[in-house]
Amino acid sequence: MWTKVVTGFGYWDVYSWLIFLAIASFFTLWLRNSGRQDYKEGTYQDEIYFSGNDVPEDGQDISVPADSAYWGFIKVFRPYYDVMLSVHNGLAQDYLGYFVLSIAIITALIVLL
Amino acid sequence: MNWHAHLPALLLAVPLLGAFATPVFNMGGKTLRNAWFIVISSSVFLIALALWHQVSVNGIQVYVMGAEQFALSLPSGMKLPVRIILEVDALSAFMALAGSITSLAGAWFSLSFMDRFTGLSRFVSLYLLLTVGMLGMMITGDLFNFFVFLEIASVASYGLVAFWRDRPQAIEASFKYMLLSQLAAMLVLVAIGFLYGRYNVLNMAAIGSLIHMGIVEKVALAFLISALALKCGAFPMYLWIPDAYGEAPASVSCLLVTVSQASLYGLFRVCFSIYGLAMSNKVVAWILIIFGLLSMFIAVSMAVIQHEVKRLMAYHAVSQTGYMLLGVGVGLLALGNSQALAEYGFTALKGGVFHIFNHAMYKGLLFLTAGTLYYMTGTRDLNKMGGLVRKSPWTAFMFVVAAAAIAGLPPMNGFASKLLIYQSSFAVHPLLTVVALVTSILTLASFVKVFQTAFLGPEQDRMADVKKVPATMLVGMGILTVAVLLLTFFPTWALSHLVEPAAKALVDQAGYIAAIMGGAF
Amino acid sequence: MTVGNMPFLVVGILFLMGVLAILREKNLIKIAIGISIIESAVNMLLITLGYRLSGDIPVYFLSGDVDVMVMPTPQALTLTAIVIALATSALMLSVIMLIYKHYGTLNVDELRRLRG
Amino acid sequence: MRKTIFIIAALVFGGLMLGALDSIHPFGEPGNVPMDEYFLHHALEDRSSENVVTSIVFDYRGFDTIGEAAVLFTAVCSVLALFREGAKK
Repeated sequence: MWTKVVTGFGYWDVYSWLIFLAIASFFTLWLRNSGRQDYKEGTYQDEIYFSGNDVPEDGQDISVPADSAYWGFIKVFRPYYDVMLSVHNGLAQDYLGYFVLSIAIITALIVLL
Repeated sequence: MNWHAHLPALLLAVPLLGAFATPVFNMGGKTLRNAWFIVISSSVFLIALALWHQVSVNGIQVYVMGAEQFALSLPSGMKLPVRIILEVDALSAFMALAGSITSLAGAWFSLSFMDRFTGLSRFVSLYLLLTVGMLGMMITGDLFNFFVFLEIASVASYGLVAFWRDRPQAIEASFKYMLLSQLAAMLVLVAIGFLYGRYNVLNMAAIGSLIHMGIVEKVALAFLISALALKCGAFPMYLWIPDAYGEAPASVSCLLVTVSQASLYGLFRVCFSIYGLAMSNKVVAWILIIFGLLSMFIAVSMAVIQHEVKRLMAYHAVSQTGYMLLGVGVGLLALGNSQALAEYGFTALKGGVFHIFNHAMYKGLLFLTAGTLYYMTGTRDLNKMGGLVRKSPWTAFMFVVAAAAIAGLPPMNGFASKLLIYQSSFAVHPLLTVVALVTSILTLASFVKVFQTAFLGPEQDRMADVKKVPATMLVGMGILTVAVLLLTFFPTWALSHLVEPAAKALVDQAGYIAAIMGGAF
Repeated sequence: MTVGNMPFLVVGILFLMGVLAILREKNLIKIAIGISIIESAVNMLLITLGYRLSGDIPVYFLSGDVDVMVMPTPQALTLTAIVIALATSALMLSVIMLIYKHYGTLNVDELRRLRG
Repeated sequence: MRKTIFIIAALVFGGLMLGALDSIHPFGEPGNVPMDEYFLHHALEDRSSENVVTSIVFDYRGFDTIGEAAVLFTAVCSVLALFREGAKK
């Protein structure tokens, strides 16, 4: 009763989610533990497989930078982002202009309707 | 003498004293100044807690500044209040509680975070003044006084955004913020002048009891809405927010989130308590809903492509403000129609108000973790980070908690408030819910990106000698993490004790007015 | 001769002039002057709101025998608003000085390091 | 193009504002003003001040004056913080 959220259309309970998370983590740990028994730490089994190439010393060379994340998403929505970047163009007077424009629109809507 | 009655005045007097006395304590050296900072911030938190308790037990608290009796709102022979009155209802107390928690967390965080910079006496003064301005906006009952506190908060935040004055970007952000914010403040003052010219009172409750719509009132309403929407960040006017939040020191960004919510509170006060039922058509409600949807979606889509961590989070601050505007807009749509209010309007209001508290906690926490990343690596660029979970597992844990909460993953508190907003806005139009859900997905996407690039990944050589995270910074983040987790595990308690009284206070215009006007109304 | 509502309209036009100044001028100092014009317009609005025809100064020993005094509240509000405007102008000019130091220019269009 | 839209918006905004300003009340005839009449009639006996504005600034609305002082203090602090001494960083 301390954890139930009633929305007026139904309800939702924190405990059920916590129980679900507990079961899920139990299964995850069980699966992890039932892995291969012949694994030994500190042998060749620890080495990273990097498509047969030499693994770079520095982790920086094999990590994906933030700019590359969601490359496809941004590529698809390029036209949308072109418009948006032209709005966020860093000109202080444009920012003021958008403010004045929205004041004018809000005032006109409220007064005329 | 009952000291409980003086809590509203103490809530403003203590941080004001703290700010004015900081230069004196600064002479005693660093330790004394830090102790003073923490003592004042903690006392503000305790006073806000006591005030919230007092309000939830005894109802609306009224404090008349300078009268013979501090509860005498109407002088003898007068039907209207003449003095400045602090009026604390459940919503004000709720907001003040949220504000004081973030202020305390930011204060703890600042102790080591700001340690390597000069001018810290000024920093502490400005930080406390920002707190004063925020709390004053939340508890004042007088329109001109609201403007004065708005200006205190604005001027303090101009100084704090430009605090790292050797970075050109910080100065630029401060200037842009100042330009927009001054125009907005002057619009607020013009609107106050209009209402004063019509009714010859400055008290919010008194104006609420007298108001009837004409062209002057409509224009004043439009000016107040657009100016306060600029200060809290709604779509075409939020453009200063990524600059200012991104360039301010992290603990200041954490507090600035709540300061902009004080403007949001002012917006709600204007719409519900001053205009309320007098505003018969639904234009304002739809304006709030459409602002909410636009700022929600556009800000989050801009956040996905950012690579500077604090700028990304600042865009999310705008996007989450959209949820509050949506929730409260739907509530405003149902105002005056008791069936619609019972069916979905009140749920939407509860969602919007609960989201304010949740947002203050988890967004503050996210800004503090971003500050920790900056402290450790000396950069804010996500392209230059990686593998930091090995260096500071606690920061990573708190980041995950906050990111799960902001993305609305069940069972976090963000999900509880978003669920209330989804279900009630669905009753108005399914499209509103669709936009809100898409926004939630994009929020999760961008935080997965931050977590993956900053914390995960192989160990990197350039991250070998990062700074250790000091204990006081962990304490600052820990306060907000505990708040997020408490709200997560006891949502029913939070809804029935914190949120529901606040949402009821919002729709109870008659109660707000009667607390000041008494029988005269 | 009657003035009608001219004082109110003059205030409105002054406000509009300030808004146009901050939208059109490129020099940062001129933009700061535009903000100052807006602030003056608002102060004048408050003062004109408080005027009553043939009203006298709201100080008893200076006002003579007239019944009508002008309204005192707007004057008090204006005193506060002037000090606030002064404080923000001072801060804005200081920030402009720092901008000149960092960017070497007073052109508002060159403040574009933060975008996107 | 963009500039033109902004100027037109500013003119629309100014026009609406002028319309509202025109209908507040006729200039010089504010009608019934209970709060200001209260100040004018009670300032002398309540506050022993010949100057009504003084009694408002420092008594009836004295809290605004504290706020005003705080704004001034804030601005001074900000300017001192911006022009503080100290090494680059």
